[in-house]
Amino acid sequence: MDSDNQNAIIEGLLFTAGDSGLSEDQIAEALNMVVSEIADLMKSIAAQYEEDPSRGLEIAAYAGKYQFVTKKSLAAHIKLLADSPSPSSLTQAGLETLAIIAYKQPVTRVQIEEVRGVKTDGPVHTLIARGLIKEVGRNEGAGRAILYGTTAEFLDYLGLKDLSELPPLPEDIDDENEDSDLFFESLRNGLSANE
Amino acid sequence: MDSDNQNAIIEGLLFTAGDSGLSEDQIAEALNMVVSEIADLMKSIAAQYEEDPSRGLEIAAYAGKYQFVTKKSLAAHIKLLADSPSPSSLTQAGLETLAIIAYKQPVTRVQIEEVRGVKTDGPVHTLIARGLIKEVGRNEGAGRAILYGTTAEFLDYLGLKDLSELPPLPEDIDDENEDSDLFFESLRNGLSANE
Amino acid sequence: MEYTVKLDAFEGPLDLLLHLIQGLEIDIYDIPMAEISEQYTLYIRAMSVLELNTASEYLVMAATLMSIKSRMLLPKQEEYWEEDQSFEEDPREELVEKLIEYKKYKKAATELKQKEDERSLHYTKPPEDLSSYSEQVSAGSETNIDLHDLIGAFNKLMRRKKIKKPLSTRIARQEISIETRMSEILQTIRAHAAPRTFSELFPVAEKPHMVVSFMAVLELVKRQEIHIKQDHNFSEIMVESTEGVSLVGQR
Repeated sequence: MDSDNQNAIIEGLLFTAGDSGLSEDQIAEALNMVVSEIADLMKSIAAQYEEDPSRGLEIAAYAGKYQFVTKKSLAAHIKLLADSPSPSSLTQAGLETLAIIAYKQPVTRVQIEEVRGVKTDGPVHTLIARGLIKEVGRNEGAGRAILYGTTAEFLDYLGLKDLSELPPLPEDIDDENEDSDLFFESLRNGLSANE
Repeated sequence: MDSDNQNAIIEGLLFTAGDSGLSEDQIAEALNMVVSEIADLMKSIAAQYEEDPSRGLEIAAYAGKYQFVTKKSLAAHIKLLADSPSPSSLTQAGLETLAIIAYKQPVTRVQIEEVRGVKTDGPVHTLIARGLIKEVGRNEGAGRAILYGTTAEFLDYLGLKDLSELPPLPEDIDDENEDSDLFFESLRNGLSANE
Repeated sequence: MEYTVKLDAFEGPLDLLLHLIQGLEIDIYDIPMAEISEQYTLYIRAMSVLELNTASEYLVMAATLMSIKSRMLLPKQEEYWEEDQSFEEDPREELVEKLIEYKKYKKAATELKQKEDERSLHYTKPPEDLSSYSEQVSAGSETNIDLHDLIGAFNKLMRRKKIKKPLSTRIARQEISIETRMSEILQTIRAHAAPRTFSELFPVAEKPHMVVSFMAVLELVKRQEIHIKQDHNFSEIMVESTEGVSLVGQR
C-alpha cells in the first residue's frame, strides 16, 4: 500500500466514523496493519493536516480515539451556519465540582463538599445527567458512599486525550498575578513574629 | 481571502454538514461571496479532491446540495471498519438513537433524524433486531408514521425497574433551586437571632 | 457602606471569604479575624434579603469565624509551654488550609473552563450509518451497554453542532422531468460506495417531487439501471447501481 493510498483510506475512515472516532485497533484492522504502528502513522498524518493551510480539518485524539474536527481558525465561518441543540456551558458550581472529581477521583460527594464548603447535590446530578461523571464504585466501610469518577465523554467534552492531559493542578495558590512573593514574604514574617 | 483559506473553510463546512449537505446559498453565506460564483468554485474544488489520490473524500452534488462522500475505491476498507467493532456493544449511532427513543418515546424515525441530523434507518433496525426498541403504534394523521418505544429488554439491559429510573436530562435539572426555601428560612431565623 | 450582592456571585462561604481576602488585600496566611468576620457578617446580612440556597453553610462559617476570633483573643502562653516545645497551633490554621485547598480547585475550574471554550470551537460530524456495509445483526447477538454509555451518547449528540436548515427554503415551483430525476438518482447512487436507502432518494418532502422521484426509480428498475432489494419484510429497502452498464443519466 503506497502512502497516498494509506492517507486516502484514513481520510475516508475518519470521515465515516465522525465524532464516534476510531481506536488504534480499528484503524489497524481496516488498514491491515499492526496496532503498534498506528500511533506513529497517525501522528505523521495529523501533522500533515495541521500544517496544510488549505485543509480545514485536523485530527484530534479525544478520549484516546482519533477523529476529524474542524480547525479552530474556521470556527467563525462555520458558526454562521451551525447551531447546537444545547450550547449551554457548565456553571461555575458545575466546573468546580467537575475539577474536584477530575483531580481527586475516585471521590465521594462528602469529600467534594468538604473542599467546596457547600452542598453539592445539584452540580453532581447535573454532571451525571450530562454524562461527564459516573459512579465508579462504592467506598469501603460503613455507609458505602458512592465514588465518582470522570467518563470518556468528559475527555471529549474538554478535548483531552486522556486524564494525563489535564492541566496540572495548581499545587499552591501562588497566582502569578497576585504578588506571590509578597504573600510568601508576609507568611515568613508572620511565622517568625510568632516565634 | 486566499484560495488556501477558501478551500479550508469549504472542507470544514462540508465536513460539519455531513450527509445533510450544503446549498450554494449556505456556502455563499459562510464565505461571504455571491451565490452565482459558488458553482464554479465548487466545481474546481471537487476536481482537486477527485484527482488527488491521497484524498479519500470527494464532493458529490445532488438535489442542489454539495456533500462529502467517501471514494468508491475505499468501500472494502469501510466494510472492514463496519465489521470491526465488537458485535456486543452498540455503536455511537446506535446509542444516540436508543437514547433519543428512551427519553422522547413514543417517537417517529423522522423525529429522531431531526435531533440527530442524519439518517437513522440503520441504527433503528439494529436496535429492533437486538430487541431494545419496538414499534409501539402509529402516528395520527397523514403518513401514519411508525412510533418507536423501548422494550422490557431495554430496561433489563440497563438494570432499571421502569422508565422513571432513567436519570434526568440536563435540561430537566435545576440545580440552583434545590432546597432553597428551607435554607433561606434558616438563614433568616439565624440572622434575626443574632440581632 | 453599600453592598450590591448578586445571588450567583459566590459559590459558598469559602468563595465569599476568598473574595473578601482579595478585596481587603489581606494576607491569606495571616488573616485579621476581627476584620474579616465583621465584613463577612455584613455581607451575609446583605445577602439575606436575597434568595440563597446555601444559607446554612454561610451561617456555619459565620459561627466558625466568630469562634476563631475569640480563640485568638485567649491568652496562649501556658498551652505553648505545656505541649513540650511543639509549635502552638494557630486557630486559623484549619480555615487557611481549607481556603487554600478550595482556591486550588477554583483555579483548576477556570482552566477546565478554558478547555471547554476551546473545545467548542472544533466542530464535528455524526458518524455515518455503516449498517449497509455490515452483516445483519441477529436478535441473538449479545448486547453490552450501560446507562453511562447511553447518557454519554445522548450528551455528545446534544453537544454536536449541526448545520442549520436554510432560513428560506426556496423551492421554486418548477416542472421536474422524470428524466432529470433519473439522472440525479443515478448520480446519487453512483456517488456512494455502499447501497443507498430508498428514503434517501426522496430528499424533497413535496408531493410533486416525490411522485416524480418514485416514477424515476420505477423507470430505472425497468431499464435495469438499478437494483432494489429488501432483506425481509419491513426492513429498509436498499438501492444500488447495476455494475458496469450505464446508459441513462450520464452527464
